Amino acid sequence: MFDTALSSADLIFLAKGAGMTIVVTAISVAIGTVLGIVFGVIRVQLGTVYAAPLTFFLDIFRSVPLLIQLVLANAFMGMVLRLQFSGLTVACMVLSLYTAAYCAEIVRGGIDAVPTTTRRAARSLGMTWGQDMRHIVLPLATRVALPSWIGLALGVMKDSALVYVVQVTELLKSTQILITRLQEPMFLLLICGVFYFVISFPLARFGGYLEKRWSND
Amino acid sequence: MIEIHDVHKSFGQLEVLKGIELTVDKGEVVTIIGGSGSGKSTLLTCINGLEPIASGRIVVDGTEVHAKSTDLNRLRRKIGIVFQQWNAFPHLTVLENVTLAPRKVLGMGKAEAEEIARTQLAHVGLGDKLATYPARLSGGQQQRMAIARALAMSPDYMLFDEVTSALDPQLVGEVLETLKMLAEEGMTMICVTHEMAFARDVSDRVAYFHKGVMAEIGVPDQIFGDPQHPETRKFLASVR
Amino acid sequence: MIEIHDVHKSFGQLEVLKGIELTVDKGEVVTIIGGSGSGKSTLLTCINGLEPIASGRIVVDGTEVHAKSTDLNRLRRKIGIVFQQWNAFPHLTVLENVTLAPRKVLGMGKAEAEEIARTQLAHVGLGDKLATYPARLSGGQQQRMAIARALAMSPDYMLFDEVTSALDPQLVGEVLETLKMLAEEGMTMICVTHEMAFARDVSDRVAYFHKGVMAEIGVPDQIFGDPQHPETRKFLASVR
Amino acid sequence: MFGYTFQWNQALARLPKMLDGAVVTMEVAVLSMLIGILCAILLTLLRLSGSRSLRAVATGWVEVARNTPALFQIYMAHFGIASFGIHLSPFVSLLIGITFNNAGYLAENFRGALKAIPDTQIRAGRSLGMSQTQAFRYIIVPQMLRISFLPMTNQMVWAVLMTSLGVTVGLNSDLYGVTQDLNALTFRTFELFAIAAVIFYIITKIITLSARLIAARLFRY
Amino acid sequence: DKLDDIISSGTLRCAVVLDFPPMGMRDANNEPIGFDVDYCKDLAKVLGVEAEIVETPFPERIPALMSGRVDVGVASTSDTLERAKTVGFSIPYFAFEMVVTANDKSGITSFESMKGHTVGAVAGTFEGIALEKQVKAWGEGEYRPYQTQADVFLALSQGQLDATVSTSTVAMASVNSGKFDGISVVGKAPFDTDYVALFASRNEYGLINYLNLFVNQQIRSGRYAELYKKWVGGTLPSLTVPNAYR
Ligand SMILES: Nc1ncnc2c1ncn2[C@@H]1O[C@H](COP(=O)(O)OP(=O)(O)OP(=O)(O)O)[C@@H](O)[C@H]1O
Ligand SMILES: Nc1ncnc2c1ncn2[C@@H]1O[C@H](COP(=O)(O)OP(=O)(O)OP(=O)(O)O)[C@@H](O)[C@H]1O
Ligand SMILES: [Mg+2]
Ligand SMILES: [Mg+2]
Repeated sequence: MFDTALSSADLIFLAKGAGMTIVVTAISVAIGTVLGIVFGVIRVQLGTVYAAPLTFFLDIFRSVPLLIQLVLANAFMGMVLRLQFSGLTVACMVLSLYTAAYCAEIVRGGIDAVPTTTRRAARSLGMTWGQDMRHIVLPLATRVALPSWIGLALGVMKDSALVYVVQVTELLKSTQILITRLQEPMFLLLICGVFYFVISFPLARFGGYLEKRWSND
Repeated sequence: MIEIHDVHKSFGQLEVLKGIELTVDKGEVVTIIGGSGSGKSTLLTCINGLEPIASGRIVVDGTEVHAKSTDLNRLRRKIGIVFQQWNAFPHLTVLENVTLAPRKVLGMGKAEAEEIARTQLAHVGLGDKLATYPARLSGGQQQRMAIARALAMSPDYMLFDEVTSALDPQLVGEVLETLKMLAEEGMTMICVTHEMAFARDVSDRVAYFHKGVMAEIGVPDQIFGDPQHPETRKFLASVR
Repeated sequence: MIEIHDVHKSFGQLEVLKGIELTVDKGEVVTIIGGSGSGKSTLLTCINGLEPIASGRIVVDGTEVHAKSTDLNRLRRKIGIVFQQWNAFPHLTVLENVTLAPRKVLGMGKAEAEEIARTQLAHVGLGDKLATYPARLSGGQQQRMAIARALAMSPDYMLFDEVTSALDPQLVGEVLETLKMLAEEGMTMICVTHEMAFARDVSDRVAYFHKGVMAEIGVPDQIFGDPQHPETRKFLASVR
Repeated sequence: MFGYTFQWNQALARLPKMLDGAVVTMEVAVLSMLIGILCAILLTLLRLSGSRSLRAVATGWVEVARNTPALFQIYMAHFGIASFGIHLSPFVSLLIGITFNNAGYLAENFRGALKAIPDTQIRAGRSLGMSQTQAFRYIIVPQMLRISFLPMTNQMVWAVLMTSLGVTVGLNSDLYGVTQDLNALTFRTFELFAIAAVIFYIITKIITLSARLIAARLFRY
Repeated sequence: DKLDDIISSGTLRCAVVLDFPPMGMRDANNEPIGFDVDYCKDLAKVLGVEAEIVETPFPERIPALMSGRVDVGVASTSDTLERAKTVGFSIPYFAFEMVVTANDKSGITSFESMKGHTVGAVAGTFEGIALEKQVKAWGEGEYRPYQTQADVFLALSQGQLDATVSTSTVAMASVNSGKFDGISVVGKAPFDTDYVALFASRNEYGLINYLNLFVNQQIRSGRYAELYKKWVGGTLPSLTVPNAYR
């Protein structure tokens, strides 16, 4: 059906782009998750009122288009602060905070989902706050949060398509470069879409499976 | 010995405990009865320091529970508590539920903790459910597990808060049997309950709570046979 | 009149009803007692056609429930049913809960439906809760609302499935009072219950179910005073 | 302190144009939500339907919407559809792309909401003599709407944010497009995009706050 | 200053647009090539440093400089006064003529006959801005800006656009590539000649002076003509403006 000029070198080029997508996603999700857990626990511990500044800060990342966040962060770092960060650094910084903002929300929901009666039971056995967190709250919260967290990781991977604006050549940008040269947009875009689908779908299914499994007990 | 002196406690505007006085001696079983919202559960959670109090003192074996200097985690080891809601740790097996606190709080080894857990679980009739997850247990079994979990810390006192009221009628009996057994073994206990027959059979003394006040306290025969306070009479008439 | 002839019913491999025979006359109150899983709930849901049956016939006022030609929606209007689980519609106020079916199913006008709903709600003692949402009601109130909801369709028959067993002990009384009142007013009723005192007081006949079979049926004095079947005797001993 | 001189008045002078862009952004977001909800209800019904092929179509839609970047979907809605000879304006392409995405996510939410409603509710309705349709319409749907109201609000916020991708299909009348055009003229990147960010933030806040008000009015139980 | 920094760092980082054939594009190995790429390499050579090509889309050229990610822009950038408020331009190093490319089915035969049609160009470029103004002046038809030159020609060949205005170089390169069916160059666009310049930070006078001299030397040495022949072909455009100094 497709008569294509796509060469094996081009496929490698695309694979490199895909690699960049995965690298950006992995770094951002890793840092973002750690930050998200910290922010989430802080928010629960501080309570609504004292955590308000943190809530506001994180809310910004969920209320402004990622494209604008990237452009702004890039302009701010470079033009205003005159810091010479690579595009990859800026992309990872923005995406990490973006991830953290959503992750904090997920963590908070997970912790809230642990019944206070269960936590009271732990404390009344003489466990400290830390032991309660470590042995009761985190294992239980993880069950609630993991499916959403997988959803978040997938979301970040898809949203990483936007980091082209800070000169990071990820999968979609690599595709566009090839489109410019080969002028076969539909074919190349389909390959690109299939690739995204192939990474997302099994993970999404896994998340669904966990949700189903854990909702039973 | 648990000594409660003039304890007051409020949630916001609502005064829930209005000067409670009660002393429970070693080996004594005190049952608390009373209407919904009268402050029974609140008193129990104050005794092991899960809730702060507004004024008054609660002293357990000479340690003042609400003093700043008190190490609550240490104190709670000797006060077991079982709540109305079954709060098994759902991600752990029955055996793990019971061994968790001995291992993490008392720093026991795995083998030793399991030894104790097995004994306690056998004691409450769950010797064959060690590897089961709580979701697979009936409500009564979950409650008995919670009792074993508290007992595994070798507490000196046990507090029970309506442990049977969330159970199907068929399951109530088995849990009450377990409590009775404990009482006979000489455990010091405070039980909040709606089961009058149980209160009458097992208690050394029965206290009637009404709107945050301990309206009346006495031996079961007196409370059930000859209640002094008009509210006690009303209450007993209503539950019979 | 409800006639049940040789009804069999299975869930997969499990035969739950094994040839039930029962006729309930106009104005009669029949109570069904029996162990868990004996098929009591299943029988009720078969009577109003919520569950299909494998063989046998159920005939209500001459209409065969499980015949292809039967308009079940129409038939169900005359058979009210109240379940163990409170299934109030949480998004509607008490009044709206009760008026919904009369308006949508019977096509009644709003004013007329509310008139009826008010009467029925007052009847079950909820006259002052019309604008309340179910989440604000106690379990007993929710159950009474469910009864009013069923009564608002002016059914000829009422089926009650352990309507008190999910309630706190304090709330049981008010719901049983409501049922008693209905029985005295001459409603034809089949009640599945665990409340033996209620069964004895209210029923014209009491049926004992055991493992899908109606082991025994008779007037309350006979069933409670002189049970014939050994299983009935065992069961009654266990619940007392 | 900074090696950069801010020229806010230059950028602020363009605020009216950007606000015009914000109106277009809102138009796209609102339309894509309304149509998206209708599509999502349809998808939910299709996924419950008896026909295997209808279920497959609906599932395919949902999975593609949820497993590929929104940018990709919008690009497809313009250049992809065009390769079948159907020419859509950038506005319509963006609208279709976002609607497709909204419908996929919402359909998944609706399914979850349906599962969360106990089937005793249907039983209760049926035993009062309601037909299947009546029970669904009067008992299930209202409860479903409540459960999925918060996810719908979130989706609306995302729809607003997604309009920024319209530039890839040649739209320049929306907020992001206007900002980008102004940037190409003046290169006051930081100032212009900071203002755009604030406008987006305000829009999303208005949405979440009004959703909360609506919810308080609608769902009093 | 910057000039010293570049020399001592050993690398010259140039912003180049790589979807703009034949000024910037990629070869079969996806390596950057084109007029601008060679121009950057020449500049690096005279500075005695290595050239590093940083790909920047059209709208990101100047931000890349501002954020310090590149040293100079060799990116076919029109030297508008608006932009000169932000960056410093050299003297022009290239000049574009604008042509109209139309879809054959549209019936467009000249710039004037674009009136009332759907037309488009690359967002934020000289010709894009001018075309948008023209459409507004005509009062009918529609203007659509796309993000890349590739998207414009794709939309044009799909028939989503009836015509576009672009630099003659990219139009010829695209039409001749044979990848797009049914489009042809139909005539000149009556826009001013688009002079493009190198750019650097506005206050780096030393560097800008150097760039001016470099552009001048490229012409004198014949290298400009050589590169023009290699990448574009045809008559060499004049880089001076009649009756004016610069
Ligand atoms: N965490 C809390 N915040 C606010 N009010 C509370 C809290 N816990 C309990 N209360 C209120 O304090 C009062 C006493 O509650 P408590 O649970 O001690 O009653 P109780 O005697 O145990 O009743 P029941 O028999 O229903 O369990 C009630 O009015 C209750 O609403
Ligand atoms: N929908 C169903 N699918 C499969 N099995 C069912 C279903 N409903 C009931 N059963 C089984 O049928 C048997 C009879 O159930 P039923 O609910 O009629 O008992 P019951 O007498 O009402 O008991 P209980 O007193 O516990 O309510 C039980 O073994 C139950 O597990
Ligand atoms: Mg209590
Ligand atoms: Mg039943």
